[in-house]
Amino acid sequence: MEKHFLILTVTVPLATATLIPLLSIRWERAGFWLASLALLFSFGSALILVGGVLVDGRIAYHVGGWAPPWGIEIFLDWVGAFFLLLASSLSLAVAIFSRIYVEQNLEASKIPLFYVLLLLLAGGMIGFILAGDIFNMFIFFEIFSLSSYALVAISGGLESLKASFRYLLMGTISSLFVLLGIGLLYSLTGTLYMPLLAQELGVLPYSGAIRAATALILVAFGIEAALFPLHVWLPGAHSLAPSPVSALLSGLVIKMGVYGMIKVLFYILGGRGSSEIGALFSLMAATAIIVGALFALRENDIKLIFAHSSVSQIGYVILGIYLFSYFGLAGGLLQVLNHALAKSALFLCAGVVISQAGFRRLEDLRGIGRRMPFLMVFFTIALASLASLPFTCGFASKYYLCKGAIERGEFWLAGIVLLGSFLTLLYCVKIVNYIFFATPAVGRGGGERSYPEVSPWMMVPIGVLGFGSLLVGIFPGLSFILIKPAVLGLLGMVR
Amino acid sequence: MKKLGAIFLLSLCGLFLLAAVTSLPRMGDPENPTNSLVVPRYLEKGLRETGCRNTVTAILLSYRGYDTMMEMVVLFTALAAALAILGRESLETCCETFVLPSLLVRMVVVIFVPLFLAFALYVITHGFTTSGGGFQGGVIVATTVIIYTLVFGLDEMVKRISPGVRMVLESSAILSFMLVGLLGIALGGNFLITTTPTLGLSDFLRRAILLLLEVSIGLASGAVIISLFCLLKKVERG
Amino acid sequence: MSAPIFTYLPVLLVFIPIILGMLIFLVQKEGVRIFLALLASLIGFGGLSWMWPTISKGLVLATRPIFLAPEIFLYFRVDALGLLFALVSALLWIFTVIFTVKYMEKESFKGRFWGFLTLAVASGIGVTLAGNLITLFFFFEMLTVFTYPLVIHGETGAAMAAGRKYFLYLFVGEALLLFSVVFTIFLGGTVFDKVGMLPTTQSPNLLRFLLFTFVLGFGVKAAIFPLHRWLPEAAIAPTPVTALLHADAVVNVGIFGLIRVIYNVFGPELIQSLGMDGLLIWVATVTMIFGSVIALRQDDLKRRLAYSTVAHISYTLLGAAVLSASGLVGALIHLVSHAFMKVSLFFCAGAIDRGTGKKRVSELGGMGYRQPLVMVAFTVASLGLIGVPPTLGFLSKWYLWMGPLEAQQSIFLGALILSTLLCAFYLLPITYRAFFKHAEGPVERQRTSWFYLLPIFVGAVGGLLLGVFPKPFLILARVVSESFLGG
Amino acid sequence: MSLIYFLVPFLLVIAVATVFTRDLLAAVIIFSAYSLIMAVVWQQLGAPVLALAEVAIGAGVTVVLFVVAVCRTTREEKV
Amino acid sequence: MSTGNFLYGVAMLLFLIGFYTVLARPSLIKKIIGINIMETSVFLFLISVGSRRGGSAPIILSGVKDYVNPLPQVVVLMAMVIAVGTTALALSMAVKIFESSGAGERRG
Repeated sequence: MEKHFLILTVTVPLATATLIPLLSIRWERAGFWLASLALLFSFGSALILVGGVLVDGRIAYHVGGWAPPWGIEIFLDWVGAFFLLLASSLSLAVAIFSRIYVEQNLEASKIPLFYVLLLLLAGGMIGFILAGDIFNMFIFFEIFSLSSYALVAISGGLESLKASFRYLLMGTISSLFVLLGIGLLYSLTGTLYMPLLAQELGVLPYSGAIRAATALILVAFGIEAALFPLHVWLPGAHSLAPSPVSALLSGLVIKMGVYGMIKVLFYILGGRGSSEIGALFSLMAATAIIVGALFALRENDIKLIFAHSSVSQIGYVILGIYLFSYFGLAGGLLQVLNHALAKSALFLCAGVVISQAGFRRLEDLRGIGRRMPFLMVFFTIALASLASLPFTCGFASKYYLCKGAIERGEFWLAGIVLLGSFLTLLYCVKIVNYIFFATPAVGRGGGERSYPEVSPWMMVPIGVLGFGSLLVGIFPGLSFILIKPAVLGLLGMVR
Repeated sequence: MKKLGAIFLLSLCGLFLLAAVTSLPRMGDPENPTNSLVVPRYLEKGLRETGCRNTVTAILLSYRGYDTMMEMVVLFTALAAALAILGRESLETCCETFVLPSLLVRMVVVIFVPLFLAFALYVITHGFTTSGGGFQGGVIVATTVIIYTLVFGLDEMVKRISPGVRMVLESSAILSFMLVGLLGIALGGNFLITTTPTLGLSDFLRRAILLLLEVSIGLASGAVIISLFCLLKKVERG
Repeated sequence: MSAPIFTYLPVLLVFIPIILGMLIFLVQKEGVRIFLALLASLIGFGGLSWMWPTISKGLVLATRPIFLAPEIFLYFRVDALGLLFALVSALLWIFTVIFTVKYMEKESFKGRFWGFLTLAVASGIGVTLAGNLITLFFFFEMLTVFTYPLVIHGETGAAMAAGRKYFLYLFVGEALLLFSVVFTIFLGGTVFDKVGMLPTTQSPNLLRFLLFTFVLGFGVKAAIFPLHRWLPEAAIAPTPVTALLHADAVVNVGIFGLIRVIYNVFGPELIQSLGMDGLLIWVATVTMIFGSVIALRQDDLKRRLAYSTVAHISYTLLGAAVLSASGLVGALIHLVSHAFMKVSLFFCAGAIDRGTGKKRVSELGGMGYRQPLVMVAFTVASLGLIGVPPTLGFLSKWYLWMGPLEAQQSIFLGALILSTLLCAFYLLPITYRAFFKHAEGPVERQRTSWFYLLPIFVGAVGGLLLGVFPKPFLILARVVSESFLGG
Repeated sequence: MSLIYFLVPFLLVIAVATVFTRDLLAAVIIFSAYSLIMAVVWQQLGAPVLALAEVAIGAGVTVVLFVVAVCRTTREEKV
Repeated sequence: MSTGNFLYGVAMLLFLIGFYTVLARPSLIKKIIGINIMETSVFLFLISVGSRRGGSAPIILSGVKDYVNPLPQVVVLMAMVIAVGTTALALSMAVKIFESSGAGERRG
C-alpha cells in the first residue's frame, strides 16, 4: 500500500498548487494553509517512504501500470531517500516561516501566487529526486527552475528582476544542454530509462559522443549547482530574493544540481571516465571554495555574504563527490545536509532581522545580538556549523573530505579544504563580531530601540532547523543511517 | 571584447559538439539502437493497447501519461510565474484608445473565427486517428481568440472569456489528470492505470477517459496561452 | 602499560563545567554566576585530586569510546602526563575565579565573561584528559573559540586588533593541526595507549612532513618563535584572561600537545631516527633567547611578562625535546613552577593596574611603599621564576640542566643558563625600582583587597612550598618519564 | 527527404539574418518565417504532429507574444 | 563528416548561432529570440536522431511497414510546450525590467 505514497508525494503538492488560485478568491488565507497541509502530507509520506527504503533498499513504482523501459518508473533508493527527507522537511519549514514574512513584505495580490510557486518548487524538486527516467528528470528540472526564477523576481524590485533574468538565461541554457545530452544518449542507446541506459552504455566503447553527452549534462547541472565558473547568477539571485526563497534556493535548489550530477556520474555512467572528469571538476570545486569564501569576506551586505558562501560550500560538496571514494562521498553528502540546515537557518534569521530591523548592511546590525537574544542563539549555532567548529556537522564533513583527499594522495585538496574552512571561519567571526561584540552606533535608529516581538510562526521553523543542525552536529552518526548505505550503493555502481 | 570572448567560447564548444556528432551512428538507418530497443513495442502493440492509431498520442497519453501531466504543470508554472511578475490584468481592463479596424476586416474575422474554432475542436478530438492532439488544438483555439482580440479589442474578448473562466480552465488539465490517476488507484491499480488496458476496463470507458484528458489538455493550454497574451497586451494605465 | 581502569569520571569532569559554563550565560544575577564558576572549578579540582592516588601508582583511568560518527569518537584516558597538566590548571582556576570577582566589579557584560572563562578552562582540562587525537583536537579548537571572546572583551579598537591577530594565528594553526590529525589517523594510530603509534614502514620524508605540520599546529599555541606574536598582543585582555589562559591554560595546552606528539604519536626512537629532535631543540633554544631578549626591552609590564612566558614555555619544550629521562622530569616540573609563578606575577600586575592605574615598568617607582604586600609577592614570584634554591623553580632548573648532559648535548646547557640570567635581568630591576627608587607623586599606602592578595600569595608561596615538598608533582613527572622513556 | 537539402540553407541564412538585424520588429518577423520553414522540415522528417504544433506555436503564439513585447519596449537595439 | 549525419551538423550549427545571440547581443528581446533558435535546433537534432530512411509518419495504417521513431517526437512536443512557457516568462520579465527601469519613450 505504501508504494502509492511515492507518486502522491509528487502529485499532491502540484495539484494543490493548481487549487490555490481558485480558492484564494473567497478565502484569502487559502494559500498558506493549503501549502502547509500539502507539504505536511509530502513530509509525512517522505517519512513513510524512507521507512520503506530502510526495510527493503529500493522502492519502485510503475506509473500507469506499464513496465519500465516503455512506461515511466519512479524509484527511491538510499541516496534519493536522503535528499527526499531533506527536501520535504526544508520546504515545510520555509512554508511555515513565510506566513508572517510574506504578509509583511509582499503585496496582497501576490501572496497566493507566492504559495503556488512555493508548492510547485517543492513538488518539482521531489519529482526530480524520484524520477527514474532522464526525460522525466528534465521536466521536473524545468518545473522547479521556472518556479525559482519567478520566486526570485516576486518582490518586484528592478535589481531582483535583473538578477532573476540572468538566472533565467543561464537556467534555460543549462536545460538546453541537458536536452542535448539526452538526445546524444538516446541516439547511442535507444532508451530513456536510466538502468537500461546505463547497461547499454556499459557495452559501448568510451567514444567521443559519450564524453560529449556527459560533459553537456554535467556542465548543465554545474550551472544549476553554481559550481565556480558557472556561478555568476547565484550572488544576485540569492541575495535579492525574499529571504524564505533564498533559504530554499541556497539550501535545496543548488543541491538538486548536485543530485543530478550524482545521478549522471554513478547511475548512468557507472563512474566511467571518472579520472579525467574527477580531475577537472575537483579543480573547479577547489577554486570555488577559495574564491567563494574570498568574495564572501569582501561583502558587507549580510545576504550577499551568505550567497557567496553558498558558492564556496557547494565547492566542498562537489569536491567530495568527485573523489569517488567512501570518505569523499560521505563527506560530500554530510556537507549537503550541514549546508542545507545551516544556510537555510541563517537566511531565515537574516530574513527576520531585515524585516524587523530593516537593515541589511553589517554596520547597521551592530549589537543586534543583545536585542534579539533568542533568535541569535540559533543564528550562532548555524554559523558555528557553517564554520565547521568541533561538535558540529560541518566538522565531521570537513574531516571526511580531508580523509578522502589524503586517501587518494592529493594533499593539496586536503589543504584547500582546510584553507577554505579557515576563510569561512573568518567571515563567520566577522559577522559575529558585528552582531555580538559591537556597541550599536548611536547615530543609527536610536540604538537601544527594542524590536517588535518576533512572531512564533517565524521562530518555530528557525528553532527546528537550529535544533536539527545541533542534533546532527553532535551526533553526525545519526545521519549515517542513510548516508552509509547510500555511499556503499553508489560505490557499488562504479564498475 | 564580449563578442570575441563569445566567439572563442562558441568555436571551442562547436568543435567539441561537431566531433561528438560525427561519431554518432548514421542517421536514419534501421539498425540504429533507437529503432530496435524500446520503440518496436509502441509501433506493434500501440494500436491494440491504447486504441490510438497515432502512436505519438498513444505514448503521450498512455505510456508516458505522467510526463504529459508534468508538462501541463510546466505550463501552469510558466503562467503563475508570469503572473507573479506582471500581475493578472485587473478585471475592469482600462479603456485604451482602441480604433476598430475597417468593416471588411471585422466581417472576415466574424466569419472565420467560428470556422477556426471548429477546426481546432476537430484537431483536439481527433488526436487518436489523425496527427492532431490536445496541445496543438489548444494553441489553435488560443490563436483564434488572439485574432479576435486584435480585431475587436481586449474589452470585447474579456467580456466573452472572463479571467475567472480562464483561471478554472487553466487548472482543469492537471486536476483531471489527478482525478484519472486517483481513479486508477481507487480501482486497485497504479496511478493513471485507467489509461491502460491492464485493468480490464471496458474499451469504451478507456477511450472516453483518454478523450477527457485530450480535451482538458486542449482547453487548459488554450486558456494559459490566452492569459499569457492578455498579460503582455495589458497596457499600463497612466 | 597496564590495561586502563574503566571509569566515567573524566567525562563528568569535563562536561559538567561546560554545562555550568553554558548555564552562566542564562543567569542574570552576578552572585549566582560567581557561585556557578566557583562550583565548576571546585568540581574540576576535586575530581582530579581524587584520581591522583591511582594515577601516581602508574595506573591509567579511561572511559569507553563514545562514537559520534564512524571514526569520530570521544575517548578520555587520564594518564600521569594529562593529570599533571589538569591539576595545575584546575588549582589555578579556583584562585583566578577569586581574583576575577574583585577585578570584574566595574566591568560590563560580566555574564559573557564568566561564561566564556569557565568554558575555556573546562575545554583546556578536556584537552589534557583526551585519550585520542580527535577528542584532543575537539577541545583544542573549543579552547581557541572560547578564548577569542575573552580577548576582545574590551570591545575597544586595540582589543579588536588583538583579537584579529589572535584569530589569524591560532585558526591557521588549527587548520594545520587538523591536517596532521587526519593524516595520522590515515597512517594508522589514533589512541594514545602505546608510545609510538605510527607504522615505521612509512617513508621518512612523509613522517618528517607530518611532524613538521604537528609542530606548526601545536607550536602556534605553544608560542614558539616565529608564531608567538599573538601572545603579547593578547596582553590587552583583562588580567584574569592573560593570567590564567595565556600564562597557564592556553600555552600549556600547546606544549602538552607537542609532548603528546613527541612521545605518544611518534615515540622517542622514531624522532631520533628521523633526526627531528635537533630541529625541536633548536626551535626551543631560539625562542628562549629571543623571548628573553625582547622581554628586556618591553616597558609595558604585562607585555614583558607575556614575552617571558614565550621564553619559559620553550624551557619545557627543550626539556621534552632532549629525549632524556631527567630532561622530561625537569620540563614538567618547570611547567608547574612557571604556571604558579607567572599567574601570581600577572595577578600582581593586575592589582597594580587596578590599584594605581600604572601599567608601565618605568612608572613603578616607589610601588613597594604604595602596595607593599603586592610587591613582596612579586619579588618572591620573580625569584621563584629565576630558580633561586628553596623554590620549585630551582628544582626544575636542576633537572633541566641535567637533561642535556645526559643526552650529550651540553651546548644547550649554555643556552639554558644564558636565558635564566636574562630572566633575572628583566625581573629583578622591577623589584629594585619598586623598593629603592622614590616615586614622583605623593606616596600613600593603599590597601589592596583580599580578593587580590589571596591568589597572589597562593601563586608565590605555592612555588615556595612545592619547592620544599615537591612530592605531588614530582612523582607524577617520574611516572611520566618511566612510562615514556622507560627510565 | 530531398526537400530538406533545399530548405536547410534557407534555415541557416534566416537564423543569421535574425541575429544581425538591428530592428527588433524585423527580427521577429524573420523569426516567424524561420518557424514556418522549420515546420516544413518537421513534416519532411516524418513528424506531422510536430509540424502542426510548430506552425501553431511558432507562427501563431510566439510571434504574437514577441510583437506585443516589442511594442511595450524599445524597437531599436542598442549595440 | 559522413553525409548521413548532415542534419546533425546543421542542428549543431544552429545551436551555436543561437548561443552566440544569447551571449553577444545586448537587447533582452534578441536574447530571447536566440534562446528560441537554440531550442528549435535541439529539437531538430532530436527528431533527426529518431528519423528513419523511407519511414512514414508514426500513424499506424494497414500496409505500411516501417515507421519513423515516435519517441523523440513526444519528447520534442513536450519540450516545445516548455519552450513556450519559458519564452512567455522571459518576455514578461523583459517587459517588466524595461518598464521599471524608467519609462523610455513608448508608443501606445
